[in-house]
Amino acid sequence: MGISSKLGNLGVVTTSLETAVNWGRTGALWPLLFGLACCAIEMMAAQCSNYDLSRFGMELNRASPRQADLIIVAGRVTRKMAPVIRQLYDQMPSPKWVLAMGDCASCSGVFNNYAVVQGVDEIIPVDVYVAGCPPRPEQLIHGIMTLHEKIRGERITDWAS
Amino acid sequence: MLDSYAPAAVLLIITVVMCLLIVSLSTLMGPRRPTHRKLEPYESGMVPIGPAVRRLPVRFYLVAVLFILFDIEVVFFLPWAVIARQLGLFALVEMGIFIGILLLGFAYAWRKGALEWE
Amino acid sequence: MIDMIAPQGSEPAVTPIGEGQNWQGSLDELKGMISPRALTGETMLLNMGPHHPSTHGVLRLLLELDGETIVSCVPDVGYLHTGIEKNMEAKTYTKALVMTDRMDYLNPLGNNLVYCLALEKLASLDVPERAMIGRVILAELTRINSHLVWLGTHCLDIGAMSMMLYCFREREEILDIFELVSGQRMMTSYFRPGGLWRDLPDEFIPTVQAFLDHFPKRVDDYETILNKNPLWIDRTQGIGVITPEDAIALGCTGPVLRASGIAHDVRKSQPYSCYESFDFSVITGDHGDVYDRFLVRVKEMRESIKIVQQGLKMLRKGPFISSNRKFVPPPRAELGQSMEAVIHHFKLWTEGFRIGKGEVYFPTESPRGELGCHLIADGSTNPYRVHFRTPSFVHISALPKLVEGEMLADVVAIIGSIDIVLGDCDR
Amino acid sequence: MQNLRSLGDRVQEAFPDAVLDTIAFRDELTLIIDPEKIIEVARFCRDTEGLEFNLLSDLSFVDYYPEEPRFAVCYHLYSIFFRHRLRLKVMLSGEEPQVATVTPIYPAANWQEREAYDMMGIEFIGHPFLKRILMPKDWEGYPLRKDYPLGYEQVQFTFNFDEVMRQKPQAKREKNT
Repeated sequence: MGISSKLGNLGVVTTSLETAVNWGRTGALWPLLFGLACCAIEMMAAQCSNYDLSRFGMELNRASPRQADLIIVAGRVTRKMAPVIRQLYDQMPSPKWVLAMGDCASCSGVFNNYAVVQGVDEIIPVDVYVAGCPPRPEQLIHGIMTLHEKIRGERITDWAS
Repeated sequence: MLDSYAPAAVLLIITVVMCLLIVSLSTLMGPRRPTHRKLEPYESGMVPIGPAVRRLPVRFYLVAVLFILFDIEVVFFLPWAVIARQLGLFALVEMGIFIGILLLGFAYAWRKGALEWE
Repeated sequence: MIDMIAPQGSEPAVTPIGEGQNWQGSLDELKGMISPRALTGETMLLNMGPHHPSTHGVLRLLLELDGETIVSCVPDVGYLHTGIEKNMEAKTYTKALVMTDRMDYLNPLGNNLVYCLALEKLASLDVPERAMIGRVILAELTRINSHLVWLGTHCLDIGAMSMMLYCFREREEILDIFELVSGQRMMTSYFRPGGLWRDLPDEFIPTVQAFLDHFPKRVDDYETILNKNPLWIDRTQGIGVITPEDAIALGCTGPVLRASGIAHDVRKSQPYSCYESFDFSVITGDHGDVYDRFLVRVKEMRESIKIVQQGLKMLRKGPFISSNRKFVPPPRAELGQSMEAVIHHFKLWTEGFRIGKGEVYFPTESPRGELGCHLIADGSTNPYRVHFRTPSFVHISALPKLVEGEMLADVVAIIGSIDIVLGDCDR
Repeated sequence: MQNLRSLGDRVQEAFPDAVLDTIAFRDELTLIIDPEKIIEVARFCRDTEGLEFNLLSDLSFVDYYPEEPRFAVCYHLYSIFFRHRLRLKVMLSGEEPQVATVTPIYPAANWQEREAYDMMGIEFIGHPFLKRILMPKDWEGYPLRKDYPLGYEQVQFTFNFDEVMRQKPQAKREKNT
């Protein structure tokens, strides 16, 4: 199954196909509407008129995981919320990325106690960590830019095995 | 006479081919990784309660039927509206009668309380 | 490591309600809360769950639906419980202040204020005039900030998309003022026990004055868009009605209580931080429905503008923090001259200050309702117990009474109208 | 402060044996109430003419770990009309902390009592739905008790990566399931 097993590595054909597909994917990354805590308010501010995430084709926050490509974990992940996040991540279609926004999602920041999962990477694989508590909207946009670079660098074997 | 329809035909063919191409390529080429959790119905992140197929109250059916009725009415407007000017007064009166009858139906449904939810 | 908690394809480690095939059996624990018709499958049980666009955070409502009308509703909170109170017991008084910012993240300065006021009352610490007025100005700006986010998201939930963009545009100006004053947009931690962290900069008064000049016109725009808008009126009038007696019995406070006609405002009834020297009126509604709560909050924004305007006039030059060296570290310049300053500096920054045995409950008026801090000290450097009375927790407990009998689409309007923040509710 | 003290005396006269102690501190009045009599005192405070404490503004709970009457439940009552505040405090034993629920008198206490049960394991007799509210359903232990560890986790560096990984709650849960 998958392109590379069928066509094998055709050199320039697959690489140009890769760049085309990767370019298409960074064009309109639809984030899952998933705000947990304070970083969600900064994410909303980033999407509103002053910082305008729509410039990167991201203005449509999809509420259902079936139509989302990117899950921005904006806020602290608690023990009770962990299975829900795992369920949401599993229900997203395959080309999916995770952006851990803020210290609480990256390493549970200020809260080092019984109730908070120490970093969302204990539950789901994270692609980009954005520091800050809460990170300024520009920091979030910078995080999304690094995610775009990461997507452009993906090889065909990564996703079409 | 037929050649005036040629552009429409070309457009039709292109769209059909494009759609088939997209759908077939993704089903054939795309990797399949079904997991139990991915196939579960999505219920705001929780494990769904109860069977997905449930008995729905009849009021939904009533609302649906009323919608289809008046939607079809609008479909009849379209061809008439395109050439209404050439057809002149006669077509206008005829369409007026058509709308009147349907308005009667609408008033009846309203009076009977079909539009109220309870 | 990634698949530690729930490897791909297996069940979540913590089984939520409704797990397993015989879903009727797993609902026996909800015996008293849902009607027996749910078990026979006659009414439908639906999770308006933790991940939902209109629950203003991670609130989960287990709704029992008969068609479109709601038979019963069981709210399930705790999805954002970060154990702030337990964490504060492990930190010194000054360090614990940082935790209060993250509790109600739409009203960070309000949380700082209630913690600092409780602490100052417990340690009977004096606060200079300039600090008190500065606190009132910034607390009222936070109230406007929180009401703007409420208005934006409430209208977005009901369908008025452009309101969100207008409100967040104004909010950016307030966040610039917070950044000018404390260096951080939201989590400012600007109020310290004894006064303010740093003096208000000179550009503070002109910037706030500039904001106050054009903001009232913006509130007029909101009112012209929404007040007589037939769509808005149909979606909000007569929905989610709560009578004054029920509101008091269920513990509602703030705009929810005032919209039902009871003029209870902690700033007026038990004034703190020199609120008594400001004159503003308490807005009340009369029906107690979603529309009245909307009107009360929008008019409250105008009252806050008046308060900030008076505050700017009353602001005088003077000390911005108390000079009681037992609790407040001395300014940097003084360290060069006096030995005691170095001792105080060293003691306060290494060990922190101690407060004798005592117990205090201090209520304040947050944008959502009465925010109280029950602080207990036992003579050590850490607070022995901090309990926050948060309005969102009480308003969500009152939600079933508001929601039963309404249509499913109105639940969205009602949740928006009681203005809940889940960080405030779960602490 | 004076009329607050007079309120305290009125409650004292009405229930001489129920009010064990009164504490006036920083213009606040605390009445220590006998756990069995809390319902009558609360009903008295809410319904009598001059008191009318109609708003239960807060129900907070404290764990004085080493001392014997270990747990304390504080009812902060507020009268909207008279604008004064009172705290009724109930001291409970450490082994089985039980007190009658005041939900029939103040429905606002419903959730706050559930939080007290969830966080400190204080039983409220007669509560309609006494279940965990903030913690997950199957959580063992009561987090806000003084003898419950904070759950602090060391910072993971390369040298202590594995043993910190072993102490993570998920790892423990995976082991015994």
